[in-house]
Amino acid sequence: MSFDALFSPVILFFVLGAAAAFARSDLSVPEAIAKSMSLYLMTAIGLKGGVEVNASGFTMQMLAAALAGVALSFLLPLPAFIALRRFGKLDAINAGAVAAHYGSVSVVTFVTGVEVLGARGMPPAGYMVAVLALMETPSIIAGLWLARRGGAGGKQPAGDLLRETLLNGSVVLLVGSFVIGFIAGKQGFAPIAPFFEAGFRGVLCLFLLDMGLIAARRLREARSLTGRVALLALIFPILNGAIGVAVGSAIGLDAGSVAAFGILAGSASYIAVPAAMRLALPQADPGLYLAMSLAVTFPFNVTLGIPFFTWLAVRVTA
Amino acid sequence: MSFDALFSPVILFFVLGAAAAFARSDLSVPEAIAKSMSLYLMTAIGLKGGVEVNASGFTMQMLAAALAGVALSFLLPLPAFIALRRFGKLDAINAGAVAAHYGSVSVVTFVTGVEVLGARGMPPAGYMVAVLALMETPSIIAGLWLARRGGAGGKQPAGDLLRETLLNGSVVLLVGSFVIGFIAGKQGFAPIAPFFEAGFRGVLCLFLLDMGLIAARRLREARSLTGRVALLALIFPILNGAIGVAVGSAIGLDAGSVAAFGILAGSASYIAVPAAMRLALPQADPGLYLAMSLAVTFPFNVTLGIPFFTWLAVRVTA
Amino acid sequence: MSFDALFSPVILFFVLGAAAAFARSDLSVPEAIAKSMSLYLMTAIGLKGGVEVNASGFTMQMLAAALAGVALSFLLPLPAFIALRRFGKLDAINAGAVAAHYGSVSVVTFVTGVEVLGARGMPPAGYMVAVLALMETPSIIAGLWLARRGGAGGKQPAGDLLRETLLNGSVVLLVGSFVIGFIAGKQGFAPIAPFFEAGFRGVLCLFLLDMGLIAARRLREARSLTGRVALLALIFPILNGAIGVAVGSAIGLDAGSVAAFGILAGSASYIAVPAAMRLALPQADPGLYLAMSLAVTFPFNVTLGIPFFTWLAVRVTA
Amino acid sequence: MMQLVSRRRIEVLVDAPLARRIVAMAASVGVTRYTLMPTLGGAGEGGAWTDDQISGAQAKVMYLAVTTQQKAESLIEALTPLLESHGLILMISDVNVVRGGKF
Amino acid sequence: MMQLVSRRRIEVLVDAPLARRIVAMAASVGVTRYTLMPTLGGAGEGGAWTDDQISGAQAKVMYLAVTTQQKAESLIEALTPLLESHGLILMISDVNVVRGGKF
Amino acid sequence: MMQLVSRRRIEVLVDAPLARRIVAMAASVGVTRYTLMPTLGGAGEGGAWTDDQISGAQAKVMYLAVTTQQKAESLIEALTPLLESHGLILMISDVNVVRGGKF
Ligand SMILES: Nc1ncnc2c1ncn2[C@@H]1O[C@H](COP(=O)(O)O)[C@@H](O)[C@H]1O
Ligand SMILES: Nc1ncnc2c1ncn2[C@@H]1O[C@H](COP(=O)(O)O)[C@@H](O)[C@H]1O
Ligand SMILES: Nc1ncnc2c1ncn2[C@@H]1O[C@H](COP(=O)(O)O)[C@@H](O)[C@H]1O
Ligand code: NA
Ligand code: NA
Ligand code: NA
Repeated sequence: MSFDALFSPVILFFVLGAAAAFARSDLSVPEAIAKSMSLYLMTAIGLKGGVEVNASGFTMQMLAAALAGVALSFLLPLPAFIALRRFGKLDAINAGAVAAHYGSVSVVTFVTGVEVLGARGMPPAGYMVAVLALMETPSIIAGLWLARRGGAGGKQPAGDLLRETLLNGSVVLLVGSFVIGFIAGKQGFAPIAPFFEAGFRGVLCLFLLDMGLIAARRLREARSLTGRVALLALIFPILNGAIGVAVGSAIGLDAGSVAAFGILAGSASYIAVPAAMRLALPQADPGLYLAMSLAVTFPFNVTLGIPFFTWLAVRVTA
Repeated sequence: MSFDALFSPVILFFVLGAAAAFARSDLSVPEAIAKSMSLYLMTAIGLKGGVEVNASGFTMQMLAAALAGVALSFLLPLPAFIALRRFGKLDAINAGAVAAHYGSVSVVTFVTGVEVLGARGMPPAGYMVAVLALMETPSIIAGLWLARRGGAGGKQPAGDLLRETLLNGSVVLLVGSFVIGFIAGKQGFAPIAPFFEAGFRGVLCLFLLDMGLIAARRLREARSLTGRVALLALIFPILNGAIGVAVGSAIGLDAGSVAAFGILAGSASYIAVPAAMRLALPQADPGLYLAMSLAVTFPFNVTLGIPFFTWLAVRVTA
Repeated sequence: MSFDALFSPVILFFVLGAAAAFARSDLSVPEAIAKSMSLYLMTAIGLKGGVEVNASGFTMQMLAAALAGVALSFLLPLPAFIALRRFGKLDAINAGAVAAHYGSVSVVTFVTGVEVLGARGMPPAGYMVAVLALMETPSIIAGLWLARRGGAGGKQPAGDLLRETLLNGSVVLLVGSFVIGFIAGKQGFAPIAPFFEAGFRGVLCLFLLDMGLIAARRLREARSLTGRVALLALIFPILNGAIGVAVGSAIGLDAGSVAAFGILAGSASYIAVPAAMRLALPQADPGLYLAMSLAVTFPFNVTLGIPFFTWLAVRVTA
Repeated sequence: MMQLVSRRRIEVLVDAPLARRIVAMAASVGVTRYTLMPTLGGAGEGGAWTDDQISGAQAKVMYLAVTTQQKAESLIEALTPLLESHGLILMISDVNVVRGGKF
Repeated sequence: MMQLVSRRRIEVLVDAPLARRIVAMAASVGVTRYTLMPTLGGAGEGGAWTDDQISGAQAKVMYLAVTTQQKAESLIEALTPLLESHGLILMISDVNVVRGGKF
Repeated sequence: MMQLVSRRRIEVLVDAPLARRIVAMAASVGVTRYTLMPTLGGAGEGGAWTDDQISGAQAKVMYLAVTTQQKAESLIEALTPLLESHGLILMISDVNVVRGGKF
């Protein structure tokens, strides 16, 4: 397993942010900028994926990856829910809310993974961006279904919720940029490429600096994070990521895409799902699910998870 | 008439934004970033214009274009005012406020037009940026005069207002950057060129994404937008743009500059004029003039207007 | 003495901002962006310094420069304090607070100086960034000691204050980026270089535009700025800068680094020290120290100070 | 001097994603006029929060409406069941306004 | 405990470009101390608005001043003619302060 | 309708770097729940300020806490010595809340 990636500036900025927050520095990135960097990264990755799919054309493998991604997003919440109830001792509402996060994906974990894989000479296929977008929302439905079986009073009409979930800003931007990239193709993308390519890694550095600050501050202030759920927040990415790698190699993807599949399955959402849960399950504790997803799973994935899934993918596809 | 430009990423992002807002997605660009992108675009276009005029030197044609621009900005509000009063059934205050918007110009419409013209191999002359800056404010004076003839109580001393209008942030930045570009010349501009050139089109994409969101949301919430004034908001750009093309070709400009002249004349302000109207005619309804300018005329110009004025300019100068 | 630098776009944008604010234009840069540009500049300069030191290796001269910088930051507040008490007629608390600003440094003055020196073909050594970081905080301790001898009731425990000062966001970011640049080296920096290098000068332009606006507005509204302290705010940079040049040449630095040393010694803090003073000496008047540092010394240094220190450095090292 | 009339000022601190729902609920009991104000952070039973997060799921906004005593009562009644489940903070105070008809 | 004195708290919701004018008008009747607070959006007679616009022409800010009953009356009187034409929302309430001389 | 109970609303305008200290001081007298709100600018004895500065050293935030009369008195007493030295502005008013136990 190669941990060279840990010393790339991108990851070091994450470590710097976390260290600053633990030391109680007042360093902070304005919220408007953090949100904008997030919009920029999603647009850039969406465009890039679309341009690549335009170049490669549609294939059966693409379809297989898409279906597998949707299936994983739907199914991964179930074992997570059971573990959260039994081992984590959470009530059905909180267990359902948390489970939804682990079925879904983290855009920035994926982006960081793509950087690391690219640097190792095994970039994932362009259509993995579409898989990313497809995996964002199915788990929300699964998580809500699990929570409601457990008695959560859903006063919100289902249609409304579906709309709000599918039209979450991050999903719309990712899908929209993918489509624009696909329409524009390599030639149409060329004039805007300098902005979306040259700046990409630098923005990722500053964004991960902020994520480090946010993750560490959240960890410090997390009241509801018991030892048991913190442990689950470390186990989920490992198991889900391994499942993702297995599924990816089963459908015959290349090593880079298999690793990306593992990263997607192992990551936990911190944008689309929290927003949906706040709306659909307001009784669930945001302090809990954000602490698990942002303050434990995200740092684990960005530092150790990505090299682990990559190593696994290389072994499995060798 | 060529509508290829409609499929360039820049315009597609505008469409994406509008679609997201109509579908009630919660996608949004932080206000601070939107304003900063606007500052960036104005600085970049100002610098570029200044550098080009430094290279080309002053010409009589430049003077002719400047004078024609000022004259148009002064005169275009008059027919608009009459139409708004008679056909639009607005009172004098609102008619004057709206008319001022249509005499003035939209920086982003111009910038988008320059992109489209450049891609078609007919970039407008550098001094058109100066014409843009010159056309921003005269119409404010014309609009106020029209409104006050109709009885608007102007308690604001005229000197104050003139200062506030001429020193509107966007006017100052555009003129200032133009002058800096002119002083710096090609050589002085070189070190800062990467930032202002490489990023330009990408920023324009994200900015138009936001404009799409804003325009569509405003259209959805516009209460004061009657069918009649909405129709005028489509007719004004067509007629004013055609007048602009005619005047531009009458003073002997090249095809690109004639098209740019049409785009300027056909566009409506949404920064300098609304701010001035809020100060000078607080009784006028901002919901009305912003809906007309931002939610009807701007989308029309960015999608259909620019290709139309370009086609007209090519025919007229052929 | 060469004032060519005054006509570089970077400085012209500063002048534009100041002129706009004096003319009472409503031009403004959103605060979130201004803060982010400041973060960007600090990260970029930190990385660059670290990469250069990685390439050059550690030297005795580096150590000498570091020690000299710390010593200057500790000692420069003393004569400033005496002048502020005797000639400036300030009480001990305000004199101590102001003195701390002049012992410390201004990151943007340094960055602007590096640009000017680079354009003249005499770039300072990479380790000067480390000297910059080291000079930020010692003067705070000196200033507080001076103020408290004069009777300021320091209820704040000293440990707390030391932590808050050393962990000021700007210090952490500068040092952290320097370390990351050092770890990454030229090769690791390459992938993120486009973002941090290509955009640098352009961002500096927009940042200085904002600094011009802020400096001029602060000057206009400064109530506590008497003629006497305003004069001191012009004398301090000249004298401290000259001392810096003398010390730099005494320890045998190259001309560019000597000039940078002068710029550091002559500059006054407007980020780390004001924040520390607000915490440690809340009774001191922020209107006074920010007016002196931001509204008088900063504009002086950026326009006249940098060419003066450069001229001095060239003569002294010739 | 113009007539000052007495009204009720209702403030509700609500998570940003849920604000739309409070606005709709208030409208359903006739309180259609309101202003939203930003917040930076705070602490309560549920621990501390700040607005520096990417997800925005825990950012809060302050809903402010000035209305008549009667409509205020309807609004409070409508909101009460949500206080616990949605984690709302509700404050009511007295305020005077000119042009009472508008409120 | 220090003496609490009673003052009037005046809040005016005003379009951002017009805020300068309210500040000047308040100063002209002796109310020179104030604080401006940001807003995010809202709805009233004139429809809904949000602050996400480029032009800023329709963004609103909240002007807040604490002052004596007497100065408050002068300020209300001075503002009343503008309420309609400038679309202002004016709220007055009671507040206690320490160090009454400052207000 | 649920029972409205009477509480005190305390607002403190404080320089951003000092806000942490006010929060800690309030917690030390038992006022642990609060909300921070942003401000844009203002003017007082010490002249005018706006939040457009790089350093942030002069930006201000509004600390808001709703609490019982008794804790409010402790808080005011604790804050009074800082009013002058830290340049605080303190406002106290009456407010009604539901679920009084939470405040
Ligand atoms: N007594 C209070 N005064 C001011 N703000 C409060 C108070 N109680 C709660 N809040 C705010 O409401 C949020 C949610 O409260 P809670 O549901 O108690 O966690 C807190 O994080 C605070 O921002
Ligand atoms: N009763 C109210 N309560 C709170 N805010 C209000 C109220 N009425 C009006 N506003 C605010 O004032 C703005 C202008 O009001 P109007 O002039 O009625 O359109 C609205 O968009 C709201 O933001
Ligand atoms: N009477 C007041 N009403 C509203 N805000 C005030 C008042 N007095 C002071 N302030 C605010 O508190 C800040 C500091 O006040 P001062 O210590 O008087 O300079 C001012 O800049 C205002 O933002
Ligand atoms: Na997952
Ligand atoms: Na026009
Ligand atoms: Na110094």
